Amino acid sequence: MDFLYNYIYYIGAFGLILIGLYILLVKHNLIKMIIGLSILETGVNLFIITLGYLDNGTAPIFSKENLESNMMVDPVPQALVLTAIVIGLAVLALALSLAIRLYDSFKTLNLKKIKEQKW
Amino acid sequence: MKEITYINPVLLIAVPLALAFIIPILKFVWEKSIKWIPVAGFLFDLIVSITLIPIVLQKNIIVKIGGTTTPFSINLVVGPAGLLLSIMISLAGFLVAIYALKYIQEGDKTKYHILFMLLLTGAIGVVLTGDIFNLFVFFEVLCISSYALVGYLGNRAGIESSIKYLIQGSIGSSLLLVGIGLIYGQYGTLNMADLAAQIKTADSISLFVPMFFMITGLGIEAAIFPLNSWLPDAHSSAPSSISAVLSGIAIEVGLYAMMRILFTIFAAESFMGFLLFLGVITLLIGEMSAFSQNNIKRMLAYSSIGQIGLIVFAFSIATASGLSGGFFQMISHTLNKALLFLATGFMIYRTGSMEISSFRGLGKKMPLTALFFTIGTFSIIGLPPFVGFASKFLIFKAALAKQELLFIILIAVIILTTVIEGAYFFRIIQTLYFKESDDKSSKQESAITALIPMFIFALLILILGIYPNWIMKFIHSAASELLNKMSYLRSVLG
Amino acid sequence: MILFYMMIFAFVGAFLIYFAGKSFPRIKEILAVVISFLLFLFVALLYGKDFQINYHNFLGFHLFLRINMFSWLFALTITFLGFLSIIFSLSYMKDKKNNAFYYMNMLFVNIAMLGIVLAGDLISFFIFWEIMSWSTFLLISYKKGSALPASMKYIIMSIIGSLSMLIGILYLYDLTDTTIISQLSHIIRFINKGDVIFVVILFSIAFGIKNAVIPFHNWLPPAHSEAPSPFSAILSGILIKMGVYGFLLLFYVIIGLDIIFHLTGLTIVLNVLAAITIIFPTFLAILQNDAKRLLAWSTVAQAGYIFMGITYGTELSVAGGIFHFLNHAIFKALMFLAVGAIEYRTKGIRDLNSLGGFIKKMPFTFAAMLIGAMGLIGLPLTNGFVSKWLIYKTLILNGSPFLAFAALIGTWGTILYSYKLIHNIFLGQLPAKFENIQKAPFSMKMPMMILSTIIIFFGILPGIPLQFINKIIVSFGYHPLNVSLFGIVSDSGNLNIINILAATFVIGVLIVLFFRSGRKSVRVDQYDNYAAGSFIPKEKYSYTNSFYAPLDRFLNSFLKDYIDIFYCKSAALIRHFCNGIRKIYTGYVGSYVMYILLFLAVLIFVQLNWSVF
Amino acid sequence: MNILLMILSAIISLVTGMFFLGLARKIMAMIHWRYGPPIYQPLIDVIRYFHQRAVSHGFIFDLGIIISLIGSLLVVFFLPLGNISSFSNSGGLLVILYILILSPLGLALSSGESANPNASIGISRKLILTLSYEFVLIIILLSLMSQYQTISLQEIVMLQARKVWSFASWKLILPGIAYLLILPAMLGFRPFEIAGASQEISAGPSVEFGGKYLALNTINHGLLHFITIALFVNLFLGGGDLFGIFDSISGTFWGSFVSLIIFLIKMILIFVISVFINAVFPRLRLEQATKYILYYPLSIAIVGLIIVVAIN
Repeated sequence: MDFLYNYIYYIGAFGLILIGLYILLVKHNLIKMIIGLSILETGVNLFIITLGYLDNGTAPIFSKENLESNMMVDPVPQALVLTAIVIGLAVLALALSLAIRLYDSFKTLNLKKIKEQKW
Repeated sequence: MKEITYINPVLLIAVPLALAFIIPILKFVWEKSIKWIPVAGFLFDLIVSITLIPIVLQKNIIVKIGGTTTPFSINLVVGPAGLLLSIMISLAGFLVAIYALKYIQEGDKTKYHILFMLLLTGAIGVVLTGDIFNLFVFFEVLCISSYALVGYLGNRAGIESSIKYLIQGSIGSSLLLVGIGLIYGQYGTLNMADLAAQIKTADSISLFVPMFFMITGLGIEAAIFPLNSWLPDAHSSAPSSISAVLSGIAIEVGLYAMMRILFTIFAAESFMGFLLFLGVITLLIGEMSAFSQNNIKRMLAYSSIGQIGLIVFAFSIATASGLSGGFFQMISHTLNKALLFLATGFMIYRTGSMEISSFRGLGKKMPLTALFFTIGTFSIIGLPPFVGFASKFLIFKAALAKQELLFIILIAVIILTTVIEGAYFFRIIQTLYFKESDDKSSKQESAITALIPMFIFALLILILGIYPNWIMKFIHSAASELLNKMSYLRSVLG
Repeated sequence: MILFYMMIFAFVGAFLIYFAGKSFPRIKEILAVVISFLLFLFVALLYGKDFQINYHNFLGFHLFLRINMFSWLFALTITFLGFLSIIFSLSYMKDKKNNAFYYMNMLFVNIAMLGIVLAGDLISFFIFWEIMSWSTFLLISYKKGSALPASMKYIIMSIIGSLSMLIGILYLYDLTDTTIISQLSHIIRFINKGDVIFVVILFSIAFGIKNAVIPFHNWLPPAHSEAPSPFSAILSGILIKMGVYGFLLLFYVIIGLDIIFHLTGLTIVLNVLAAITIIFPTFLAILQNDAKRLLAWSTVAQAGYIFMGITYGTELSVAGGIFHFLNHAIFKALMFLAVGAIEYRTKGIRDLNSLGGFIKKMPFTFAAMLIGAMGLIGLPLTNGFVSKWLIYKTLILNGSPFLAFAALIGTWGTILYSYKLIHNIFLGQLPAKFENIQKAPFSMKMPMMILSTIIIFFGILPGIPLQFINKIIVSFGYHPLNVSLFGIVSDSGNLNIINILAATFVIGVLIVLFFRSGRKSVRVDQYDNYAAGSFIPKEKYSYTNSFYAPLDRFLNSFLKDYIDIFYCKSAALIRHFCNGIRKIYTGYVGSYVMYILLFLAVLIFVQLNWSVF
Repeated sequence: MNILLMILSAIISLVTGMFFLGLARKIMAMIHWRYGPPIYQPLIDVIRYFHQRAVSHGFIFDLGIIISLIGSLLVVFFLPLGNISSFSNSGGLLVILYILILSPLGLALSSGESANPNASIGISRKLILTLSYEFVLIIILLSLMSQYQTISLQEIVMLQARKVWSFASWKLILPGIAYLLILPAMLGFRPFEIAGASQEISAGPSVEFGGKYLALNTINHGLLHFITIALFVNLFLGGGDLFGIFDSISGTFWGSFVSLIIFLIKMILIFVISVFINAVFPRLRLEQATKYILYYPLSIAIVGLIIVVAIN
């Protein structure tokens, strides 16, 4: 139980990553794959947040007199994740807009049927 | 110590970035001028980069952003290796931007120019940064703009390739981010020099797992063998000017990032033996796949895979001469492949087809374009007196200097691939010059703005092929910078 | 620096031809002739010089040009034949489009070959070698159509060869730390035997491919037959002899006599290859029906003689090999030019089965071809005789009768195919469609005349070229031959051409007088023939067709170019395999994702389990 | 002196050649139970031909036959006839091998220009046949040259003469047998009368020859008989030497004379045997002849060469 307690966030994060990868690997539908990508990115973000997360930690702002630095949550991962989320959003938007164009051109979103570019 | 004044290298990134976002504003003011913005931006970068050369050859330039002392600030490290690539990027950017003046006729040109500038800005950021998270960010800038540019034409092939590229690329960046996270979790720093100082040698598994994640993530962009499936699609579907940049710059930047991480952060000597094979396999697969292609851009794309394999091989030799060979091969590949794609672009424009067989008799109809194409192919095969010969020569020399049987065998494989390469490239030459076309229409050369960059590329190929010594000093210092972890550390951490 | 300026001049000249040709069509021909003649003059004036200069620094390697007797002889041959074949091209290329390109490449090839023989270090040797390769490729492709696969074959073989040479050069560099030929020859003795053999093998692949030694010969027949004829002359006369030059350079200058012939088995292997290279191509040449292809196979066979000479390693054989190189360059060039003249007048027909009777129409070309063929066979009083005699003699006296057998039987095969060539083109019936064939133009006759004269001249006075060759073999470390103006004196059988000449002359005069004293004969038409009362059909069939039919039937069943078939099969196999390889890019993203994940998983798995890295 | 010897050997060879032609006809007639022509008949024929009108097909038609005759006569100078030899020192056997080429080549050029189908067929056959027996001949000569380590025919003859019997070395027996087996082919006798098959292709290469051309051709023919057999006698039968009986007078004029006589007698013997073979065998087809030569004489000769080389 201790293990689970200590590492629950990591497990969750990697669980999400694996789910995302699984979707990308198995699903044929582009929308589903984009959802998979999104889950994958969420997992990664969660993982990075977890790196700096401290139970009952405070924000890394010296707002009170008696705050020690080891009680604070590491701010860097949060900054990273903010950036990553923005990037993820951009990718997601691009992917979805491409999906629309793809459907216009091919009349399907099943990537198994869209194999003009090969070999 | 006397301070030497120089232009702040931050401008290398800041100026094109700013210009990129000026474009949409400018669109409302003076629409005709927007296509000149990239030209101006990269000309500026090129000039600044070149003026930085003498300074960088003496010592690395460290630029700190965000105040405080080194490990905790975001910094740029302009070493010879980074500067070399940034010169290549701005040169290619400048020339391809000139090319695009006439070449880009359809679609929303504003978007094209913005994305084009972002792509190369991202690339310059990647090679100059000293921080792995910044590396990731710039990488994403590069990747996202290239996803979009691949689909720029909006045709079936472009959209399909773009979405496939996006899926694989996103997985790659996620994996890279996981790797960065794992590293950060262990060492609590993102500065490359600081990381390198803490990681003396890569031995524990806790180091290898992040390393593998990062290699896989970057490997997708660098197009190493099993990770390069996006490349032939993307490079063949993009507009030719973009293909030139993707082939000549993007994958090499990916490779550079990978090598920077391997050499500087992890110092993973033992991993190099594996990369050696991976490089040769990449080379083999790339050239073999290109062999029986009928689509010229696909063929060139596969050939890029092969060239990347050769560069990986050269870097994995992990000696100063091997790295010099690798850098030289990067330069030669940038010049060759950019030239080939640019020439191909107008040839396709002229014939309306990407099939090699439709290029019959183009040697007569577009003599200069065909001539430049021929120079590019000769160089990429490695025939003297072109630059490709010098770079292959250096790689062979470095590999043989190891004096091991393994290297002789690997070189035999490389020779085989060169033969295959020769076979398919010479076939195109024959098609261009020695096959009669059915179409009897008159001579129609490429646009002059396309010929100028091609001419400059061809001239550089020839000049660097005859006088490779001119850049050897620079390349040597780039190689020693990448190879010598300690001096990098000292220069950054002080 | 004169050498360097000469090369620069030549390269600039070549470009000038191309660009001048675009605007002033007439000038390019004059320029080409003048430049090639000036090159010849420069080289001729360099006689007796011996020096080397550093002209460039390439990636830390110092590049040298040097001249000595050895390279002078080769350089002279190159520039001389280059000059003649450019003159020949004047009319051959007259009505072809795009001939500025042709002249430029022609000069490129010549300059590159000049560079090869003048190279003073291996790097510049290699660079010029490659320039030669690609410019040759462009020239072979020039005639389009079936020339394209031929040039592909050429360039692929050539790339293989030159890359293996590059590896050899770099390997040698690692061992000796130098690529300068004059230094290498001193350092090489400190290298162990195994490395030397390895280097020799690597270089031999390159030189063997150029020299068309048997397992590497298959590019030659198609390339020679498809190239424009003046270039075929160059190709056959000197370009493939760059392999010879390379072998000589490697064996005698770089490695040196005292080492190369103590490498166990090496010379035996090379000699046996040479013997095979003499016999099989000779008989394949008999089977050919394309004039140029026949000559091409003959080139392979003659290259075998040269190769035999230079790898056998006695002073006689080396001298014979070098002399035969010179002779072969002359008579084979002559024969290619003669066939070129025929090809020019018949608008590209060179099928032996459809020609015939040209002696009446083109007597000068016939004479040239006859003299060339006599030289090729090696009849006394032509140059080919002396060089072959030297090779045979040393083979017999040094106890290699089987090699001598190969060489001698090769000569008989040579007679068969030479006669077939002459008969099927010039003798026999003249087909009606060639009734109005013109004589060869003067610009074709002149080179042929010069070459024919040289054949006879060297045949009667072999002492003159042999004196130069003597100097070369002395520089290799051999004892000089005892050369007189008319032949060679040695204790185991002399050669004295003057006797033969005098006897021939006297007998000839007597017989002619005798012949003239008989009743005068009447000239008759070609159809005025005796046929035992039966009717001789005209136009129905040409009995030049399948001239050696019984031999063809006999040989065809088992004599094929198996090596070529083997190469073509393996090329097809590789192509098939390559086609299969690219199927891994399936087009489905799921599988691509799988590759990525598999790669990552395998890396982690391997490291976790075995800690490889 | 040398010039005198040359003239002498030319005359001897011409006369002997003519004599051989006559002899062949006479012997054949006798085998056929006829009287046959007188033995000097060929000479008469030559003189007669010489005054007949001839047709010519062109310059090479004339030149070829002259070249052919020059070639034949040149070879004679290189052959030691008994002790007489004029050109022994000018290149040796290798030169002989090469000059031997001249004669058929000249003939081939000449008849090639005649544009007669029969001639073309004849030349083609002759060259192929020559190629096949040349395989054997070269090996035989190589065996000898390897055995004695010289390329000079004169020296070979001298070395053999010092031995008691000409087949002095048992190693040379096999090459000798091989030579005997190809001798009819070299002479153009049946069963190898393939090139000049008179019934089938109207005497092949010489079909268009009339008048003085035929005269020269006949002389040439005689000379070729002479050369072929003289070569054999020189190589295997010790030339003009007979068991060394006349060694005491060697070097003198009489010694030379006796050796010449012995040489000629040996030649006649061999020739007569060849004519007998000619008389009893039918003509082979070209393929059969080639196969025969490449199977039996060639294998014998190769074995002989291997023995020589192995023992040396």
